[in-house]
Amino acid sequence: MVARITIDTPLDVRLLDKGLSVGEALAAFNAAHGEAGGVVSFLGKVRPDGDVRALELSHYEPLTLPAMRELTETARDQFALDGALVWHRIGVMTPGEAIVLVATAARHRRDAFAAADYLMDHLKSAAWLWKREKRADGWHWIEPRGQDHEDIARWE
Amino acid sequence: MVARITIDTPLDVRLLDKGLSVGEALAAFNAAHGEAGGVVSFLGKVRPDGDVRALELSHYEPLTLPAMRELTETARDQFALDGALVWHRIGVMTPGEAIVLVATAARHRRDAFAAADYLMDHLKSAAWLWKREKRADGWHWIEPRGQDHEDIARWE
Amino acid sequence: MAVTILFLGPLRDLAGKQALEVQAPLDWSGLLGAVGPQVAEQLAAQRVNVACAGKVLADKTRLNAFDGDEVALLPPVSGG
Amino acid sequence: MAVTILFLGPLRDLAGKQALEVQAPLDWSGLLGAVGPQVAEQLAAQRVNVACAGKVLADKTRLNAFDGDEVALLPPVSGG
Repeated sequence: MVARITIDTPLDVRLLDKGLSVGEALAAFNAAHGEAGGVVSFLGKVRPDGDVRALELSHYEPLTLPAMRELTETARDQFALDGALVWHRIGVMTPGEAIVLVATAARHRRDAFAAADYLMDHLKSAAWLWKREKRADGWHWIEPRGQDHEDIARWE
Repeated sequence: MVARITIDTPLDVRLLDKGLSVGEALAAFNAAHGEAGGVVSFLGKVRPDGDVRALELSHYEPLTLPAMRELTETARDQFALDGALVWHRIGVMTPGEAIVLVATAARHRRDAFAAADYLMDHLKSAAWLWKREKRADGWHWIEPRGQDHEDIARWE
Repeated sequence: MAVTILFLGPLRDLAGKQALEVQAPLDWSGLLGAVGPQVAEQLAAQRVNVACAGKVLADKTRLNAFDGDEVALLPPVSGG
Repeated sequence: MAVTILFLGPLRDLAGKQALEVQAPLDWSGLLGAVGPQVAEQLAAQRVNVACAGKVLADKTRLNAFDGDEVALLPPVSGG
């Protein structure tokens, strides 16, 4: 595979307004962390639920990226990571498209798993993202839900 | 990216005697499970530990693949997976090379994480694989260790 | 010069606009007066945060925005 | 015809060979006699499993291998 993506920083945090190539991103991440014993990734995609035709994520630039960076640094320190990749889509997406890609590289498998899980549990509240769905009758904002707070409470 | 790998079965279990292209495998897996909300992967690589120059995995053909298939079916049923990929290298590998690639696709994130974790914890004992390392003074067999039993005990 | 008030997420629909320019300086009561009654009601609720010049305020009622500052109204982020 | 005994993993080094052909039928005492004292000692230990014709035996002492069967001696798998 021709690597069109290069990762040259241990913590690679990005907000993307276009589609992301998951295979290439993970190939680049693996190449950047050749010495890590374990690499875990999570890919979240827009689910084709009911009559949802599109999903839009809006964010507040001055807060979103710094918060994602801070979260990723915390995860690195807490789980002794060699590196992490945290990429989040913004803008309008259709079902099947990637929303979020997280990857963690660590010496030991358990740390890589725990860090990816931790990042996903905290990302939604750290990232200041608002979501709305387009259905047959127009756009609808997605409300906050209790599950997110429970997800974070797992780590306290 | 040109997809040179196609995945056309929900449970894709393979033993590979050559290197595997992780990016392409995961791209193919994602493409095969477009409707899954979450995809988790784990990649295990040969760690450049001390003076380890190479690692050899030997197996017993009539048991290894059926056991891996059975484990993968159990994981699918237990975690309501849309699909799973379980690829294991055999033969001689050098540090940095992939040993194992596991991917799980599920409607919900938590299931995909739990299933990948479960597969990794059970794979070593299910797979009937023996490992030896080549160091400066020759080949050494790796002994079984207690951690594996603890890993499996987490799920009981 | 002015302070820019930004309406994020669903507050944008409620305000009927994305941004609003008001005279500096701007404090909490000035903000409540500027955004219209519907947004003011949401702002008074605890779950809406306020950021000023790129920082989320620990106590939004102590807002004190100067010339050129951006004041962002941040409703709770979406679940799912 | 014959029964093939396969030495897996570290047992291969201990046996000094990868495989051995013996006369069928083969039972547990026949196996212990055929593999040499060092491998026999390992076999007697609980952690070495025995597979016959592709199935791991629940009780290896009940081995009963016929013509053409493969008997695999399976030491504990490696950790790490």
